[in-house]
Amino acid sequence: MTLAYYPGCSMHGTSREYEESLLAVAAALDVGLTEIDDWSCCGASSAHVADHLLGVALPARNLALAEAQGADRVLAPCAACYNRLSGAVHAVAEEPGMAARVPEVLERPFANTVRVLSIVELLQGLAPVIEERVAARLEPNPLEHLNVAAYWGCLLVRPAEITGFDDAERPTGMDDVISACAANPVRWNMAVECCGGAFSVSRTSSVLRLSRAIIDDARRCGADAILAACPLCHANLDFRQGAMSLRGEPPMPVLYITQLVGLALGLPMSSLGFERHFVDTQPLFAHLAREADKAAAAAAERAAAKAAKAAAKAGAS
Amino acid sequence: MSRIGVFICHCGENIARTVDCGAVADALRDHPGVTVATDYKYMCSDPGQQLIKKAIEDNALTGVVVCACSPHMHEKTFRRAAAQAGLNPFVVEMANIREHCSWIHDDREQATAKAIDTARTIVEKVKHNRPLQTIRIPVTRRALVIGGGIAGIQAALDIADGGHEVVLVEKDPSIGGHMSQLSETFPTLDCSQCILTPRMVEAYQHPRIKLYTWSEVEKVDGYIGNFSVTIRKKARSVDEDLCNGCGDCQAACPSRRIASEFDAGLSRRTAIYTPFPQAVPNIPVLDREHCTLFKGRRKGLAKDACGTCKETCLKGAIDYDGEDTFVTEEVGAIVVATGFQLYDIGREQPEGLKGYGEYGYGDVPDVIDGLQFERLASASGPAGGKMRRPSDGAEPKTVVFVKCVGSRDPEKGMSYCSKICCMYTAKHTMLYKHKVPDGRAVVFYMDIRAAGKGYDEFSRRAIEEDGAEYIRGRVSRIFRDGDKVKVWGYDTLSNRQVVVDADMVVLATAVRPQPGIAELAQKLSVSYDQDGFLNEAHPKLRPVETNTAGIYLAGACQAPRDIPESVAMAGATAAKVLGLFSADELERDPSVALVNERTCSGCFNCERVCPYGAIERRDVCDMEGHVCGHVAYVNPGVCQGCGTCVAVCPSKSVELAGFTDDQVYAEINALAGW
Amino acid sequence: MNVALIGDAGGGRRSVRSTDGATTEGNVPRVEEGATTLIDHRPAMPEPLAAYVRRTANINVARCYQCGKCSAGCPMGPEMALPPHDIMRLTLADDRARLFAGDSLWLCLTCETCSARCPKDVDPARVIDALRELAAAEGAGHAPRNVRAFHEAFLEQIRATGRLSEVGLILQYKLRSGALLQDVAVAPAMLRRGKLPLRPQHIAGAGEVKHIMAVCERERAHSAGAAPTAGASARRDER
Amino acid sequence: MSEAAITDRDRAIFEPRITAFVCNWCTYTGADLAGTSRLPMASNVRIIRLPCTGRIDHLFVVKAFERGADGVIVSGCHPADCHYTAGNYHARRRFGVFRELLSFLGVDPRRLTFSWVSASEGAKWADVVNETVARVRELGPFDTYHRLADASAADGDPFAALEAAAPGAAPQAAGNDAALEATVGRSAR
Repeated sequence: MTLAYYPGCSMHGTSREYEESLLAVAAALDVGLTEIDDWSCCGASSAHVADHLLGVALPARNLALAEAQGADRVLAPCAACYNRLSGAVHAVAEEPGMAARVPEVLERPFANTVRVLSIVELLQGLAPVIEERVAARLEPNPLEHLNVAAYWGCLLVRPAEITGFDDAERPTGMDDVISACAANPVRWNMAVECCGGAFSVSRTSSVLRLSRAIIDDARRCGADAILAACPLCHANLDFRQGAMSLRGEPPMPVLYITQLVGLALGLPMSSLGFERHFVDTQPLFAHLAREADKAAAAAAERAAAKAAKAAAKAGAS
Repeated sequence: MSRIGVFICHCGENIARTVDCGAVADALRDHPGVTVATDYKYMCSDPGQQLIKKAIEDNALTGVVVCACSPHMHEKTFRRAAAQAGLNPFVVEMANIREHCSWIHDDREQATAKAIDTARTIVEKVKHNRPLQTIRIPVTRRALVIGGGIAGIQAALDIADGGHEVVLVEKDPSIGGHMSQLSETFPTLDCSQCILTPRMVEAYQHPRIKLYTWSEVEKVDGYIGNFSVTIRKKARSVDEDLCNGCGDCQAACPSRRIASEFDAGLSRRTAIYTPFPQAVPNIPVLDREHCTLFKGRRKGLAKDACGTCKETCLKGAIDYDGEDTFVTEEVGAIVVATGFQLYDIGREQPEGLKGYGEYGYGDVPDVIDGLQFERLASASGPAGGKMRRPSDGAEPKTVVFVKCVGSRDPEKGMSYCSKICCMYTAKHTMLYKHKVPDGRAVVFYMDIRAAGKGYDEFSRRAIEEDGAEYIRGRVSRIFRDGDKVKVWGYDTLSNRQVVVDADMVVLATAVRPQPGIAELAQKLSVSYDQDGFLNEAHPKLRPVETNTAGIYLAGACQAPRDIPESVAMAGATAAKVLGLFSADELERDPSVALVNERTCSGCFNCERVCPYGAIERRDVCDMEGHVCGHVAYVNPGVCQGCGTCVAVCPSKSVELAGFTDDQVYAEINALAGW
Repeated sequence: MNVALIGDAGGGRRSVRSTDGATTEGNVPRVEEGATTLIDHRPAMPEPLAAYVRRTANINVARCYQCGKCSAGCPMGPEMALPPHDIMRLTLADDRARLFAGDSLWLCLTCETCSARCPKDVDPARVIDALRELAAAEGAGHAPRNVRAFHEAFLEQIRATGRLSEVGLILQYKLRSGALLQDVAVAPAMLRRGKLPLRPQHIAGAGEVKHIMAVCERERAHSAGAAPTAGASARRDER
Repeated sequence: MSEAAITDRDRAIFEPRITAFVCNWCTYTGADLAGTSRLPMASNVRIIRLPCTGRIDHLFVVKAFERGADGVIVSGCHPADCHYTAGNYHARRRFGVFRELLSFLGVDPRRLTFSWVSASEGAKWADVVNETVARVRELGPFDTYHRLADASAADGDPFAALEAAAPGAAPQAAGNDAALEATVGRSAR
């Protein structure tokens, strides 16, 4: 499978590890990604505020490019970009005049034929493959002891007529991926609540309030880590976490969905970019290792006991 | 040769002012086939009618045309008059020269000319009128009532007390319906079962009521006065005659973990069960879906996996091999009282409804709906009437009630108002506060709709006396938060977000028609709206009748209804039925369609377009009496006389009495050269 | 009176023909190439907000029955003087003064929670977007300096390079907002983690993007944030 | 005289004759209401009452034209308001098709008005009447069939007569076949 790939601006900046892990995972799963040549910013959090037409035109340019470069599907791993791109697809398809107006503005032909894929759709589709690979791995999978809270945020599920690949209130796609990785999806409450998104810089106080609530709920529901599929959310939950007064609570690691899959597939840690996180992920992995060892020991004990019993039986007879 | 009398009315000045009635009379007098033509000041007055009668007798008239007001005004009057003079009323027609002429034109010349034309057309029509006889249909004076809730019981009792037999069909093991589940009722807070149970027993013991429980209507044939109804008696596995309702079988039944329908899933029941102690009849039903024995049989086990109930039953009333049986009942009228269900807003939505993921119903055990609360509050309920929440049986100290869940919500639910929720929520807060005086009852509402006798006072009492906290605003999210249930709401009156840490949440979910209502409606050929509620014949003037003559509606199958309304409707249907049964024959207007079987080609276009299903297929036999084809036959009892079948008949084999092609063409031709 | 203003490329004075046939003279901003295709819908009298929203976003605000479900779930609700349902109400009441006075409009995150749960499909998020466009176009909006600064900086970045350089964004933002010291501590940390590529990426299409933004801007400026194309969603046919 | 050739003078003296087929429950009652409300209207319309528009056969309309009506009104209950629940739907469907047929028959479809008038719409009935009368007055008298009859009586060429009179007349065709073709061709358009 080969997809056109729209990185979006933050993939080359604040969320490098997202792209690194994505490329690693894609390679491992034989998904070809061809970066759209000369792609430009989708206008994410600002364009639509200023001007609806601009909010459609900026992402549309990239769709037009993809079209011209012969793509039928484009992967937008950044949730904001995904939302903007498929928003443009929807607007051009549904809104009177748009189909005609947009090519005029772009001064490019645009037939609106490209389908926009979110990272969750992609990985959910690949879940069976992932599951297979994970099962095939010999060494005990430490992820079996990992409880993950799948955090969707806004942009992957709303508005439903634009996203709509999953239930808007209780989406399940990410949980499928988590299970495929042999980790345990946590049932919690903040999966589709907003983290403060675009106010990260301009109104940090709000972001701290909102993201804090998300992290607290994840912890209360027994999550070891939060799973994100959006650079913006990740920044707010990971990078801003330091600024939250967590009352001595241990910090909550925030993983990209691709990083989790990478771990499950046993890809080299170095290729997944955990070192770029602000919340240190080492304690988590240490914890998982310990759990794995414990489990292994217990298993060994059971085996031994069994053997002993068998032996005794043999002796008796 | 027809001898027609034409009578022109001045209607005082109303017609004469603009129409020269004399001129009309003169013009018509010379018209072929007209024997007498005369004008008079008030034709509808007694002397006027006398004048017509006399003319009929003196001139042996074969037809009468009264040029006056609209037929909707006085057609009956003049037809009656003619009948008194021994003339068949259906050869009397009216030419409307008032509403359609004198009142809308001021040019005397034109108006008069038009009046003459109009009179002539009607005269030409009347030449082709045939004497008709009023249709008389025999009436089977027995009624069928579908649904054994309070509406059905009331209707059955009223009809039976009126002296006629009633067949009462209930799909559940017992009659009583939703009312039997309720704790107390608004606005009086009297115990629901205390007022219902006697009625149930009365219906059961009534000599003229034949009760079929655990039964459903399979098929309905016939028409008003002459319905033939097939009833499916679902296999009960318990012999109703032998069983004495001792309950040993239930006590013995090993599979005891089945969610109780009666307790809305809050308690467990056995596989063989009577839904509740006061059930009528007090005869258990074996739920074959959950019964170990039948599970085994479905799996194809060689020997039965269980049989405890049969072993315990001293009367030997248990029968594992009984199948569904069918009985046919002949009735003259049908009352539909199938009632309602609550909108199950869980995540799984069969009919393409969206449900409410944000409210956690189905996932959070302490988020329940109105009927579940009724069971919690009921003395006969799973907690014996003590306030205990489902999850851990603790007494909830803060209960949140959310109104309009699924109602007034075109996006995710129903666009209509479910009507009863405002009142029962007020009732719930009272019941709760009476049981837990130190508890908080918080209500999120959009409007308080308490129109009804003593209703507003009641809901105000909940707030003013019992201290229910009403907050105006919808709820955005409900989710589990430790052992609490978090409720995110908004108070639009004090403009602040309100977050409540509740112990229990009660959702006032929308009232919907019973599942399977559409199938039933099709069997009855009764129409229903986009929400599935059955349609009344006229929203104001015929609220309990349907477009199918002889079928009536009572209670919540027609729209969300509370108990008083349901009972009132039931009474109304009973009145209609008793009216229909007041004579053993039913008189109908004879202007119905009639098929000429000689020319009918059997294409059955008529059958396709007939809105009343009045067209039947009749066999045509050859000399040897073998069926060699089919022709259409119009059932005069069902036909309402719209004439659609006439217009679509390719071989012109259907005629509509009173509006035959001959008559209409005669009218058209009469207009030639005016 | 809904006035249609047919522009010639020259701009300056031109005749304004109203739908009721009356003709007046009016001064309108100079328009550059391509403007002849534009038709100005700016009313002579300020158009009622509800009508504006209906025209540009095809949303009938009168559908709102003030249930407050939007405000109940709004993440920014606690910080807004006017939570979503009030914004719907004031739009219907055409109360520009109160609507544009505070910063509530600008506190909307467009997280769409309100729209997703609105029982009447009024789509508050979209209404707020439309109102922000209008406010910006009329210079009526009092966006808090920070928020405005962020959006401006963001668009500035795209205009400059066609892509968003986050470093550039932060610098731009600091200059505009004056929040010079905000987050200074984190920059080194960011750099250490290789999260701040200092050299902005330059793309061939930069000019093209700049042009797109110019066209849209002109269209908005020229039609009071009410370009006919602006967001009539066919899905939301009036029910 | 082809319709194109109607002079203003003709229109001045011409009083259209309109036959109206109406249903008993909505339009007839609506017309009654127009009367009780004393709404003045053109006196050119003669009403034929039927139980339901569903009862109205196309041939009634054709017959009316044949017998010298210059225009025809067919009016019944609004969709969904039919006293007989569905009759008017069947009527609507049938008359949709029938319009096509009309022009084939050499009748300008504008001579046929199909409308919904409810029992409460007296004023609307008055409008329907006045509008139809005005429209037909514009179109002039409908005498195609008469001349058709005359022509055939005079053993002339009926189709040519039809041709000459029919709306949007195609170039005068000689011979039956050509004319027939022209007629059929027009109906196909």
